[in-house]
Amino acid sequence: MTRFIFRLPDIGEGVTQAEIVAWHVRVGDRVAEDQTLVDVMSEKATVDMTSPVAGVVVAINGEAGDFVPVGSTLVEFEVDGVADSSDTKPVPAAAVSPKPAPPVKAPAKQAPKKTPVPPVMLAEPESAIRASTDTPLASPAVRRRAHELGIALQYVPGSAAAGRITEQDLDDFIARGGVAAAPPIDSQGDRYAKRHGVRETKLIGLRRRIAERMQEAKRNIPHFGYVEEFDMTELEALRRELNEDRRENRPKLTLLPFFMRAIVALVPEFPHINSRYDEEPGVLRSYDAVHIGIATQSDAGLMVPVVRHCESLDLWGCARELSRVTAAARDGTATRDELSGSTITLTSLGTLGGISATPVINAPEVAIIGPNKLVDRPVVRDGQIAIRTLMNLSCSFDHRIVDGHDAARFVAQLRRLIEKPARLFMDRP
Amino acid sequence: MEDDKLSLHIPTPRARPGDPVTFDHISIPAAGLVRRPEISASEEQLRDLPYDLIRVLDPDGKAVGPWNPQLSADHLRRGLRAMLLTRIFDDQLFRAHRQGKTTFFMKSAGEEAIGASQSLALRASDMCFPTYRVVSWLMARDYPVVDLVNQIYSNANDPLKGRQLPILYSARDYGFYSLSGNVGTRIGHAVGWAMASAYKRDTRIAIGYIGEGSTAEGDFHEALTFASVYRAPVILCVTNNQWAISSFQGIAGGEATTFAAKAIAYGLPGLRVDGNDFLAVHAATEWAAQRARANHGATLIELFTYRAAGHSTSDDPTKYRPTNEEQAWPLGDPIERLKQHLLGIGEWSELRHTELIAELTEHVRGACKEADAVGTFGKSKPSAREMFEDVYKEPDWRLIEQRRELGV
Amino acid sequence: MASMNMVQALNSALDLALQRDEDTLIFGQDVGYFGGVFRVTDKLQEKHGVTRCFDAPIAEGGIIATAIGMGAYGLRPVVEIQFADYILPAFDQLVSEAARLRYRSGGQFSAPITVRSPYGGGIFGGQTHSQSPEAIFAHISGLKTVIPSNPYDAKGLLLASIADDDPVIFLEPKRVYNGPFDGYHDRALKTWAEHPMGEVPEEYYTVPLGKAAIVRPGSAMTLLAYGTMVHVAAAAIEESGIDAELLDLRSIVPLDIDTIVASVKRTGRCVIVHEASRYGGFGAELSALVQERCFHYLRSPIERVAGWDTPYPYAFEWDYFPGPARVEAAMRRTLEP
Amino acid sequence: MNRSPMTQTIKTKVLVVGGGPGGYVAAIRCGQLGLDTVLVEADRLGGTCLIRGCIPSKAIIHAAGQFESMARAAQAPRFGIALDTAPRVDFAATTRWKETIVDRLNGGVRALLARAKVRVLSGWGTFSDAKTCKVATAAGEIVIVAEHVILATGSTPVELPSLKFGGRVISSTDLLSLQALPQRLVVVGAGYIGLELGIALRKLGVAVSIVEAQSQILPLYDAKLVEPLRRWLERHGVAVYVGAKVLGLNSRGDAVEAETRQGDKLTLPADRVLVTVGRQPLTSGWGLEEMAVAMHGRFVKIDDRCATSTSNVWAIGDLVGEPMLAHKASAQGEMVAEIIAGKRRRFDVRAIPAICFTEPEIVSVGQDLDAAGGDATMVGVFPLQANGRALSMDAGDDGGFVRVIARKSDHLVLGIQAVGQHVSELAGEFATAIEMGAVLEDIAGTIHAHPSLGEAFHEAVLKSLGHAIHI
Repeated sequence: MTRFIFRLPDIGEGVTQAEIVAWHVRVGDRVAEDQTLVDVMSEKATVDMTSPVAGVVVAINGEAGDFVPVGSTLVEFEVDGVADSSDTKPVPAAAVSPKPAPPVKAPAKQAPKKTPVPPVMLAEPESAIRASTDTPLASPAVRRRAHELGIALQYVPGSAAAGRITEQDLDDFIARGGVAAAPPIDSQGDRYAKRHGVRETKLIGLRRRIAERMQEAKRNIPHFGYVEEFDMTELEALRRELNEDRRENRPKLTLLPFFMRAIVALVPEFPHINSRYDEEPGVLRSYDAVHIGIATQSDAGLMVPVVRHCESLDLWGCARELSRVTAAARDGTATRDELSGSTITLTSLGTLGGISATPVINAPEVAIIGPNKLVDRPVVRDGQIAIRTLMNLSCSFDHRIVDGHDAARFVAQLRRLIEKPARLFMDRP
Repeated sequence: MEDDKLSLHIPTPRARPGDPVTFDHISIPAAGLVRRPEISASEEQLRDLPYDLIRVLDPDGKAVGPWNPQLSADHLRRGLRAMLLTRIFDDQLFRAHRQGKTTFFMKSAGEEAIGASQSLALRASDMCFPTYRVVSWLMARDYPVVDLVNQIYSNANDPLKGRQLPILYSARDYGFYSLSGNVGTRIGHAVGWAMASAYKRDTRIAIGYIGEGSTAEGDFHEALTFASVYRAPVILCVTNNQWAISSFQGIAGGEATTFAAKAIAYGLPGLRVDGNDFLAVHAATEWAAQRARANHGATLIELFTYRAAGHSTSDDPTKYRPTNEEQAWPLGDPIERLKQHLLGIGEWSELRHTELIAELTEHVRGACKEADAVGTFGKSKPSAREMFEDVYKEPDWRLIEQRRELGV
Repeated sequence: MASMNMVQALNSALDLALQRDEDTLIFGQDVGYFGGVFRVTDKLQEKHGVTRCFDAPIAEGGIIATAIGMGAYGLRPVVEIQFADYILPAFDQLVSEAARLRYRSGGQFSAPITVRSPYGGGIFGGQTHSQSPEAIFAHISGLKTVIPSNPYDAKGLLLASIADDDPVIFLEPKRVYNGPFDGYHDRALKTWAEHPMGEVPEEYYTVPLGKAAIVRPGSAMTLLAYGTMVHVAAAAIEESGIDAELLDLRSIVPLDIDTIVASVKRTGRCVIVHEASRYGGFGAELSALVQERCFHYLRSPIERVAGWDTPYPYAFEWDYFPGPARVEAAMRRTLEP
Repeated sequence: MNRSPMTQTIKTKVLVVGGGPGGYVAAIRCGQLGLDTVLVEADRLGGTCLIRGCIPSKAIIHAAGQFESMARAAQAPRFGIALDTAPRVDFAATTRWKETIVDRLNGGVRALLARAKVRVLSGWGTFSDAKTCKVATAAGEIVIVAEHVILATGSTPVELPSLKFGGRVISSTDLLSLQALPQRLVVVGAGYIGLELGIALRKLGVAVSIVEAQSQILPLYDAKLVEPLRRWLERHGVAVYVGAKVLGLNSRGDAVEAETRQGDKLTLPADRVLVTVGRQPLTSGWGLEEMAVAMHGRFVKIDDRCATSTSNVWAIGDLVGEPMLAHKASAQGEMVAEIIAGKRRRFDVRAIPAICFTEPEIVSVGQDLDAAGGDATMVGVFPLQANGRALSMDAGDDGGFVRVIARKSDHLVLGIQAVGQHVSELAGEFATAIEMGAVLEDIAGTIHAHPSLGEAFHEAVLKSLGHAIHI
């Protein structure tokens, strides 16, 4: 005599459970094959369950009105001879709750959680330290361990003869977080020993695009550099004051918004500077709108997000847009058109500043304006020595479009506005 | 109702669960009254037939009237056997679903006479384009029952290699075209097949089936157009079993006219036949077949019957019609009526009937045991490589790559 | 708030839609007295009247054609196609008429219809009860295609679709009608009662079309999924221990491209999961969009996990249905150096 | 594929097909790792190597060597030892002795598999899909359904269309079970198998001649390495015809006809014709075409983990490509077992040693002169005649030597070869040196026992560094 378990079969179309309507057998009854055992009702239909085997009922699961999940035991039989149970789904016998019950909370058996395999070492290989052609030398044991840890030996410096990688080399590599060390100092601590490491880094992605654009600009545009000293004392005072009592939704003012407003003010007088030069057809497009590119350093490299229509933004508007586009550039959410279409570019290294620079024009524009760092220095003002806040402005112009005299006049006008910021807020500066 | 305001008519059946059952709105003429025209009669002369109801067996089971096909007792007994085998098979496999041996099954309870009689009325080489309640066609042609069960279990010996839903058989050598779950889409294939036969100056004809609900599909009307235009040698049958899952035949246009009458619009003869009368169905089919073979083109036959059970294992008819409606169907049970006729002409006996039932029950149970041994659903299935075969004649690189990715 | 499965949530949405707007009506095969083969229109005819929710002939082309006619008149019909596999006879009406009516009539006519249909596999439906035709509709300009993965979204998205003035194909993953399904078919079946998205407000609310949901924030990679695959992907992430971000697209037209691009730019890796067969599936469009907009941020090829390119094979359901194991394998492939 | 209900079906984690050195090692390692494993082998456990290849041929070669030294002692005393009568050989008894060794090892393999709880099925397996294999066993048909399949069906001798096997024309398998020595043997194909067996039979007194299509015997080795062997053949009257194309048997069927490159015809009378022109992977007759596995020419295509194109179907040994060596198959088998058990492994070896048990023996590991002879390398050669141990074994006079090749830039050892009696046992040290990535200074810095043949390797290295002691 063997035991046969009859489970509530999957009666189709994703039905998860059924309610027992009426039993037609009791424990101890001998039933013939195909004899009706029980009526069950799902949301769809009332269905009579018939016995798949001939045998004696030894156990029944659930009374009328109970909800029984699909796959759980319904009836257990003692059958003569071998009969494998009708398990179509090896599902644990679910708890049966008395009537009337909301849909049965089948015990979400916590699947034995696979211990998460230690994520493969995501050592972002900075660079291979040997030519890709010659395979790294290591003993079978070292090679096996490295492979298990997902480390490509190509990036592991070998200290032994012929660059062979020892167990220690591998341990050091892992200890350093899977990053190739600075050129390995010779073991005797001799700082002047010759160093052999060569690191190859393929220019890809954003790095490659920056390289191409810079090369194109340098090759095609005859740069004319012009540096002028600006007295920023008055402007700095105004900036500090505006920042102190600014409304809380307004961003902190830096120098650049003032330059943006100054450029907007001068564009009508110098339209050819706010333009883009299309080389093939030899056409200069001058724009009424002033879209100022802001050179921004992101971890992937230099990006130039654009504040569009600066003519339509007041000082605070320029400041707000400036911080928005530069942040978007840094965290990679800047859209395609937020990164293109500038008519003139502002580039500032902020506090790093330097005393002067030769900025590369953001082709196909024709001018780039580069404020350097502020520094307090003694100067002669009206015959007296005075401590003033001074700043150099390094600009580059495309000499095909902007003559030297033009450039000098533009920078002089710029200086007049920046040194007397009040003029910035008048209609006709 | 404001007189000038419009209103939307939504057809509803005479009786819903809990209502008393009545079919007196259906006019049932006595057997033998409908005339049997010449097979070459032109369609204009036949325009009364679509509204009539051809019946041969009278209430006592006597064969009366001009449509009596004068069939031999052996032929009738083969029909009875096929119908009984179908019903016993249906009940056995319906229970198998309740025991988890398959996920889906459909009975043809009440409609066994249609497939059985038409299968025996036509030739072995004719091709039938069935719906999913015409399995009696195969039973009448002694298709191996074990292969039906293997297909229902989708086990390792499933002739359709586990790819098709249970009961959606295909058996070309038995003149049984491949079934699928879409409804109405294959009646056009029957017309096409018949046109091909005519094109090749062959002698084989086709018979296509469609449920009354599915006559709403565009496919049905397009098929009738082609059958009429090209005088295709095809018999188009509407099995009007009153129900399309929970929608009664009124939702398919049955309130306004009969389904046979649709033939008139296409210049085709339309016969309306008592679908539970083995002899009437046989006679009408013979008439249509002779007409087709004589190049007089297609005939539309409405087989007026009743779907005695639910739509499928996932349907409970008591949710949308009175529980005892099937008992009240005025045209009775096809098996009982043929049995009574055979008893009447002394060619049958109650003892032989019970013996036949026992023999067929054992035959079906044996086939199920044999299929159980190979394996029921989920316990045995063909190799998963079958999933990637017969998508095209030769598998392309996508299928090869994906079969390799799955690793079978 | 009430605990509802997806069928109840959809029923609640339809009930509210009928209640709020007399120009809304429902028809389709078996949806009237019987309440629909999946019970979605249960008791609506009884509550709102026979002309507000009634049965239709088995003529999918006719159902959509008459719905368009009603829409042109000014009604807002919500029709049901009993299984997405049976929508194809209505394809001409949906593409040549519903999708193009506003465009070709200079805005004079429009078809604000909603076409609801249970779709997807996992229930041994075989070739004609398991298919996922969303890619075909995504390709048609003029149609919107919306796919909820849980009861809360199902109600909100359906009400938004009904309110939307354009024709919307609303595909309901029938495998998760009664409970979330994560692909582990041999484990005990779960119900929505124990799932946060099974808590559904009883009052009217909408979930906007074209807005993806971040089901699980993460950094290592981005998984894009919709319908049942949201739960399969979630299980794969849980199983793999990889800190992946999972987006439930919720609608594929209109598509929330901004959320997708921002996520992939941050994680640098992308795995797309859908039930439909792979070749020309909607995953191909997603892959093209991500490649075009995030190429410089991608650190490995985009992976697609989908059904095999075969008709839906009945008995091989679990060999065909993309489960957590195949999703995890694809996730691992994107991590290989 | 209709299955009669009586067929028994077994579900297993791993199914290994082929019980040769690749298959049985994989199965044992799977067992050790706790994987439920079934091994199917139609013939005897041990495969070609153990039953009809490496082992039996080494036994016959050993016996031949004994016979030859006794025969020479009977001719003239050697180291004071003389024999009155010449030795006689009953080759049937020799092959019976060889069989005892084969049976012992075959029993050993069976015991190892049992200890590793591997279920061994003897019978021919045929696949109906990538994971289902029907095995025709004595007890009836058994169907195995596996999660992982390891294919290790090995290889079979290549048959020349012009010299079909049968009757007089024999393969290496047939030769090893001959009941009597032939008078005259013609060997077609001067690869290592043809030469090993040809030389053994020559030592046993058989008249041997060799026909080779290429221009040199042992074409895979550089000429200097083969020179001592060539001289032995010459001295022992073995006729060697290189660059000669075999046409077939003559009309009477008792001689081999061939044609030299210059066009003149050869007729070589032969009681037996040993055809050893190479081996081919066994890829037909067991349902490989039902498994959707991608091929690479005549071999099964694999990646560096021995994974085929079909998920969880692995292939190892002769089936997957050259070199067709038992120890390569075993290494692959062990690795695949560990991968299936979840470890990260790949077949990343620098050196697979190869040994010819010819007279004298040849060992080669890594690159030889053909591969690495250029000016970027440095070479050191030490003749065995200057090695005490060799002389003490009367093994110094056949022109044998040990040679090391290293990279000039960093002295990395690229290749090591040796030719001479008993050098085969040096294969281990040579392989270790190359696998560990040794440089010349590593070998130079290792004390080699005296007296031993290994010292010759040490001295060869010193020679390459320019300061050998003993030459």
